[in-house]
Amino acid sequence: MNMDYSGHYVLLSLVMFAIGATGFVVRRNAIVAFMCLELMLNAANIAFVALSRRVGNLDGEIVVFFVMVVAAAEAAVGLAIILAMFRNLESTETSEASQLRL
Amino acid sequence: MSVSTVEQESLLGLIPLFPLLGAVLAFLVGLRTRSLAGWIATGASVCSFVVSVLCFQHLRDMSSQHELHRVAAAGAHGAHSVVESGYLALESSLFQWFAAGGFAVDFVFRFDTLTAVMCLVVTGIGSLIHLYSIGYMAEDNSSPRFFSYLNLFMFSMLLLVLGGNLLVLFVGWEGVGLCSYLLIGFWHKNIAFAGAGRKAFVVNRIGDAAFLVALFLLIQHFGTVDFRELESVISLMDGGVALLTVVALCLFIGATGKSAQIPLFVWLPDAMAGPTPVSALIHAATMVTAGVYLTARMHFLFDLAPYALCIVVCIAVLTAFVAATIALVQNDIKKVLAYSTVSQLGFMFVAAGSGAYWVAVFHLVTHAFFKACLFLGAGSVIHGCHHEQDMRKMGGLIKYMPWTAATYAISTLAIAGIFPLSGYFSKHHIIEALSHAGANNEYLVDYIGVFSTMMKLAAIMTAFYVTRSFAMTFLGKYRGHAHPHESPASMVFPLVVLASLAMTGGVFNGWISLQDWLGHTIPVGESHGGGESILAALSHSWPGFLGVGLALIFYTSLQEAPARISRMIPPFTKLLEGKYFFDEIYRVLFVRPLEVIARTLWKFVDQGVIDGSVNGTAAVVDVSGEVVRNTESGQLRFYGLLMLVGTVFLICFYFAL
Amino acid sequence: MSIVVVCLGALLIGSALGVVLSKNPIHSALFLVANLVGVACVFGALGAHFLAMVQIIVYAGAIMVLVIFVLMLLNAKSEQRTLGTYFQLIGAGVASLIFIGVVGQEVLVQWPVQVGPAEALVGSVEAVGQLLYTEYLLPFEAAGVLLMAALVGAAMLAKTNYGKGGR
Amino acid sequence: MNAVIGIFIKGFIVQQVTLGLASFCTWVERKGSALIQDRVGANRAGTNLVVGDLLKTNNLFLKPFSLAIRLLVLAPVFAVIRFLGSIGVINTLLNDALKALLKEDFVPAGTNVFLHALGPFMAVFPVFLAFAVIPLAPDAVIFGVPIRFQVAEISTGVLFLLAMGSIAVYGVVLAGWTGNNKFSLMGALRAAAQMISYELAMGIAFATIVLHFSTFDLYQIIDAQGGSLFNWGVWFMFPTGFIAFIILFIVGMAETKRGPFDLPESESELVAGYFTEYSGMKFLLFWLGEFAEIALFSIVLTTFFFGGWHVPFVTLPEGAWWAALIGHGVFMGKVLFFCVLQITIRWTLPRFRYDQLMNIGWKMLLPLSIINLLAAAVFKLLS
Repeated sequence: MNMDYSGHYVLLSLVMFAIGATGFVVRRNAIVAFMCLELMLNAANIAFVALSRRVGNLDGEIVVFFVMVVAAAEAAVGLAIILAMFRNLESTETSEASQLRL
Repeated sequence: MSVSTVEQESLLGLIPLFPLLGAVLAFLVGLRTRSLAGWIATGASVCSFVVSVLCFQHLRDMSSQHELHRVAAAGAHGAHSVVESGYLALESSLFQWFAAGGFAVDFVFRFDTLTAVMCLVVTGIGSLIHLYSIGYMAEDNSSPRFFSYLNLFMFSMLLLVLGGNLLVLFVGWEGVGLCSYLLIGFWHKNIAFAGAGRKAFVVNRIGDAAFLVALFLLIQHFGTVDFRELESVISLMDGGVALLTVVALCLFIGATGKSAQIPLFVWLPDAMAGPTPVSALIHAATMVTAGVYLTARMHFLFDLAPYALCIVVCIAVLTAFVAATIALVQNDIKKVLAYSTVSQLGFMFVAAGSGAYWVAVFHLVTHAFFKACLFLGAGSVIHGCHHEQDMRKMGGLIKYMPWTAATYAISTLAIAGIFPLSGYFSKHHIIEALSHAGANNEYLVDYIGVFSTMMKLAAIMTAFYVTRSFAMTFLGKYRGHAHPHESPASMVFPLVVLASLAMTGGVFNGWISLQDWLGHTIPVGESHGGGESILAALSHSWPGFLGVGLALIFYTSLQEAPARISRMIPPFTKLLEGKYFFDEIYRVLFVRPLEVIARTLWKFVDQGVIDGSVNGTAAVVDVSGEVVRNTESGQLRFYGLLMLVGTVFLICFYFAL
Repeated sequence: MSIVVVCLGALLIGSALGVVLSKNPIHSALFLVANLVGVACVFGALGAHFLAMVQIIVYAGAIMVLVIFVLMLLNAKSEQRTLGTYFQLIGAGVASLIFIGVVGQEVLVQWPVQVGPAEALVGSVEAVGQLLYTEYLLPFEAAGVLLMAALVGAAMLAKTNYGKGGR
Repeated sequence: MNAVIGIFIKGFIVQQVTLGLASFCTWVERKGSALIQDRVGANRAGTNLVVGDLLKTNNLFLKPFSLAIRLLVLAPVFAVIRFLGSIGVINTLLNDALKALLKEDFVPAGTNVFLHALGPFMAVFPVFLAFAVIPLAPDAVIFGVPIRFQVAEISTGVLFLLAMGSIAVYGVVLAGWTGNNKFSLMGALRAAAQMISYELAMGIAFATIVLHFSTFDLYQIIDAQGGSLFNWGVWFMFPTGFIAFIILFIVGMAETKRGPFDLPESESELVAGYFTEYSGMKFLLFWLGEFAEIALFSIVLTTFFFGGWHVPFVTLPEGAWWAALIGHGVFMGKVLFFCVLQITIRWTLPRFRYDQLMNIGWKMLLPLSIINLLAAAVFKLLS
């Protein structure tokens, strides 16, 4: 019960990160890309917490906390941008928004 | 025992400031009311003159104090002990101009006795010529521009003479060059006139280049450009004559450019394209004497380079002689005066080269009076004859413009060197100085005889051609078709003033001793002025009488004689009329090759190599941009892929290490 | 390996794949919610209870609700072709596999030695709060400013007449 | 292993309590609304047989029973049934459930069946899960075993409540989206916006309470309120505790999407809002979830502000089983009071407009709760 599984969790986070990254590259929908981004962030968070366990201090958890803050800010702004993009382009496909303007 | 006294005087800055303000104001106000421009410019000039006089008075006071001191000292040391006159100056250091390492240059004005003379001449004659110009330029639509340039010239010239170091002087030097260019080409719509301006500028640049070389050499070897410091450093120097000679020669080349000596004199006759007041102010009275001033200013350097002095004298004598011969056959009234100026500048350099710098300055002053008067007189004639400059279409004008004729006659006598008039004193001193020159210059000893003869011939020719021009213009019958008239009072007044100055300029050698005055600044040797009897003086002015007499005979009674004489010696005539073919020789020797070189550089180096490399760079950037821009597709997913691949690559790289 | 690790691993990887592979964005979002809850469970299993709660409140409760809200608002349709070009798929896949391989191997080989006692570390609210308000006070405040900026920015962006002079 | 079994037992008990509370709320909803609206309300289910009928009848079903049995056994039973039926209990507990179970489970065309079923599940699941951290009675020792009447003894109970509250949105959202219907979607959008908006004030009110008690543990929070009436949370650092109570009370009604805040299911605009396309048992689950939520909020209010199981001025002996029973009774009594209060308000007040709803959430409750938190912090600092 008290086994240390942090190594496994780090490997898990690696796989999750890879899936998220691939998804970001592959998917066309901006919102899905955004969600893949969240996947990557969470993978990183898992690694942080696991390593924090392993190393034996709380700094990793603090970083996770800040990552969440940033993710929240990113969600607010990102979704607003996607909304604006949809209003102007009638689409949420990233390939449509290739002009750096709306 | 030398006592140098330098006082601070804040008024100095005002002297060049007034013309600068005047230049700006004249132009701006002139845009609105054209007629005001001249008066503003004249006012600025007069203000400058007044301030100069105030400073001069200050210096006078210092001088008399000094004199008392000197007399007391002399008394203390016994009656015959020679006490050198100490250096006197007013100084005003405006700001530190720049400092690079240990080399710092202040923007400093210094008003010593030499500068005082130059200042008074520049501002005084400048003011008169400004006044004259109001009348002369009344009909010209762009007269505000003219007056603006004229005031700018005054500013530059004052900078030149007031500058306490070579760099400030150089700024003024270039400034007057620029103004000269602007004013020669004042009627720039005439291509020939604009070309004359360009020629003056380019020829001057050759001299300026040499000047710059001298400047750099001085900075490199002495680390200063201040005249006082240079003087003290150089006077303490052992040996180094070669260096000093090189520097002196470079400075002299600069001076030949500015002061129109052989070989760089060719621009001055062409410079007559400018308005006549410009010729009077710039190309007779002031700017062209800058070279003489520079030589006098750097006397401590020339004194230590006798070989350079020898060359100066050679060139000067040659110039004086050659220019005088050319002037004999010129028919354009201004060209006569232009060559006369070149010749007279040669006279000045002869004096300077002989070590008699004060004589050079003396002749500079008297020449400024009578040559300005002559030019203005010529201008008056041209003005009265509706812009006719050919003397063959004049004659008998004494009836129409008596004032002009009278002042022209006085100046003619003055330049001819007839005794009571100013020209005699300076010219006599020059010839005398030349004869004594061999005493302290070993290189000159052998040539003194030849040079003296040539100078006397030149003096005779001077009297001859000036009188010729007077006779052709004012005597005989009127040969033109215009309706000549006397000029307005604003033009006549300066003529009268200048004529009287030309008449009485000799007093500077009398009760006001220019020699003693300048002695505070430059070595003058033993003072022996005023020792001549009137008869001796009259006999010493024989070249003048001879030249005047011959000319009067040839051009009033024996009118066919000149033509006949010239037909008798056709090659000589041709040579003179072709002005020794200087321009043609230069064209073949310098201008053509330079044009070829320039064309080659333009076609092959500039267009081929430089433009090619620039365009090639652009083309490379263009092509690579075209290739790389494909990655900038705006596709988020592609960017993401690049980031991912890059990150993975970095990680692999990191772990592989 | 404990059952918990296996279950959580399966949940996380499965739901992550679900996010990427679902044709319908809403399904992706729901898979992501499952994934985030799974992450919260991982946090809990690792003893970071506070983070687990915050994870659910912030991610599942706020961010993902927003995402789904937006998805419903935009009425996003299923994609015709989910997986982009083969070039990107292959590139990303290969890069990801290399990433997993290289880093995973490093993790297994050079697993860091335990420095402190893991048992002493309880991710209690007090401990985290203590750190946040002392050592990490400045970043904490900065995070507040960041959130404020995001709030204003999002409000600005979401205004209907954005870019037309505003109201 | 014992621990796991214990948890299962505890979970089962809590489940029953939850369902009981939800059923009670349902009954109050039906009968109370009738009372308020001056109707009779549900009274048909049950029996109309009186004692005389029992004696007379030759009913097929009654035939086997002798008269004595009829008099001694059936009559009281029927009397009870008759009474319960007349007050609507049978109707609520039996008939409705039976009807829902037997009704056709309708799934709209073109939707994901799994997600459609997941909606009601997600509506109920977080609420039921939240009960896991509620301590329902004081600790007691039964058969020598110390027992805490709390399924999950975690130290971050308050946060857990908050987390479950935030997850509860998904049920609504899924339901609205899988309804494949404009009205459902509108209802879901409204619900999501409303719940997110009010969650902010709720979180900050929670923070105020945590500030008061300096713990996230719900048991300790209740424990701290024993003894005097003035130890109750409402009085803590007056008036911050009271203001927090008011805020939480309003937020509770908004979060349950009831009362004057029932915009997401407003029948006059959106048919039935997000659960328009549900019927049968799935519909009942929404119904159940809603009432469980009411109960949960009542519990939260009681726990935070009204001393939980504490009777004012009476100190129950620690560890006695009967004390736990009494405590639980007191707790439930308080909870029922708030349930009835909420339902009364729901049937009394008219519905807000949507902008009013948003204004209350963002412009009143949120600033008020923030100021309240600040004030509480200042008080805490000063004391």
